[in-house]
Amino acid sequence: MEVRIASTTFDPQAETAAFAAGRSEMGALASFVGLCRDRHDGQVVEELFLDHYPGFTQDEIGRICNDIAGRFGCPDILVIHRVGRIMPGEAIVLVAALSQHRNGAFEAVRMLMDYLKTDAPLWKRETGPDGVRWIEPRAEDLARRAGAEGAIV
Amino acid sequence: MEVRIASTTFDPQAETAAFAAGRSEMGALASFVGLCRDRHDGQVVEELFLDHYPGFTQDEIGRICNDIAGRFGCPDILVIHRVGRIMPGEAIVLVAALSQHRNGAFEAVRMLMDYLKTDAPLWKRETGPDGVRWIEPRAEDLARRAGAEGAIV
Amino acid sequence: MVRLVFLGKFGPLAPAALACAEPPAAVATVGDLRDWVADQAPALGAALAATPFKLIVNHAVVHDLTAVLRASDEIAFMPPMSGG
Amino acid sequence: MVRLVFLGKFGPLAPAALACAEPPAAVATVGDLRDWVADQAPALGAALAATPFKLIVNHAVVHDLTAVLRASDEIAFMPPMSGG
Repeated sequence: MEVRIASTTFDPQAETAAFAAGRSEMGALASFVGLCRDRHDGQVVEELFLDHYPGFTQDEIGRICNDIAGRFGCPDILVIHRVGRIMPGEAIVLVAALSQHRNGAFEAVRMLMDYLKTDAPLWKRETGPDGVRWIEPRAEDLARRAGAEGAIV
Repeated sequence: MEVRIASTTFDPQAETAAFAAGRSEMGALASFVGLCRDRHDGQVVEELFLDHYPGFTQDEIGRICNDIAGRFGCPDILVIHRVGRIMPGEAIVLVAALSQHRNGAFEAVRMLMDYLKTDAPLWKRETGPDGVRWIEPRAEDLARRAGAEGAIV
Repeated sequence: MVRLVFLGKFGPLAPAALACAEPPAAVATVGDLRDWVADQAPALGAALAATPFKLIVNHAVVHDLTAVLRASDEIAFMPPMSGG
Repeated sequence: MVRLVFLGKFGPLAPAALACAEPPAAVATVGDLRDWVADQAPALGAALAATPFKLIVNHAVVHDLTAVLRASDEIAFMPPMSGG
């Protein structure tokens, strides 16, 4: 179980490969990478900035990770989340989970991403041609949280 | 959209990296790797063998891929499926999908894996200390198919 | 002559000679072919009797066993699948 | 003295001097602190009034605004979150 807050770029596929290496008792590896897009709602994105609360952010994500790992039978979960300045094309977040069968790994990754989008102590700011704006959770994301069975709120 | 039948080992993370490279209009990359375990239902697995129907197998997976890509708004999906002899620890299957938002990529990967487990023209044989046995879909996999909304059967 | 493909667990049970088969003229339909194949190799016949399987003619699933065979058709016998 | 942390959009609105603040003795509770902070910087006060936010005291969420402040507490002001 590892939660890492990264202030510089990382290689999600290399991290995933290292995470899964040598785990031949595991049959399923699910992963998700959130990438910085160059457009958002039709507007050009020049860069993102992600604010976090040092110490607290990592501890909170770790606490949720442990909870989800137990619920879905995923002994290993990796979360890497960028903070600071992020450019289009760069990875913002990686979530990877190993489990014996695919269902546990899928569910763990999906629920962690839902959590990270709406409830993790992170704050996203976009810079575009019209200046900066702080992003709040999309209505779709909040609806997913409200509708999720056993969701963490 | 690419479906590849691979008769030798492949590196799922390197393939995923190449698949996602330079797609900065996409915000979400979901992927799943099915790995050959060294145990199955408590029995040692010495090797797997996957049979396929040359031509037909690839065409069928491609047809389902296109269908799922359209339904979930995933313009790009990559499927690599091993056939032939596979050793524990090796990747059997990689499914990766890019989309603008995470929901489409998650759903596409998940539905493709459900399809591959139960309805793709592939046949899995395990070799262990007690000899060989052909694997048929798990009851859990068939139940997932039966319960899936809009599942492809 | 028809080409026959035996997939998954059917493969090891099918004699190699069945890959390119010359069934007698009385074998006119897909259903006839299935019965004729079962007679050629008892172990294969037993597996076909014990297993739900699909018949694929020229890469298309055939449900109608009265479909007429044509020379150079390719017919595949597919047991339950298990990929991923 | 208390340590104050302003996260997300609150950060740029908070004067640097608020990071280590010495509120007057009358500021006894978390609720008092919130009101006092709003008075120190009008733009921050307006944002706090317009935004649902959480108060975190020593890394634990506090819902009870009558909770008593102690010297060297760390209080964070967290607007709605958006990660991933």
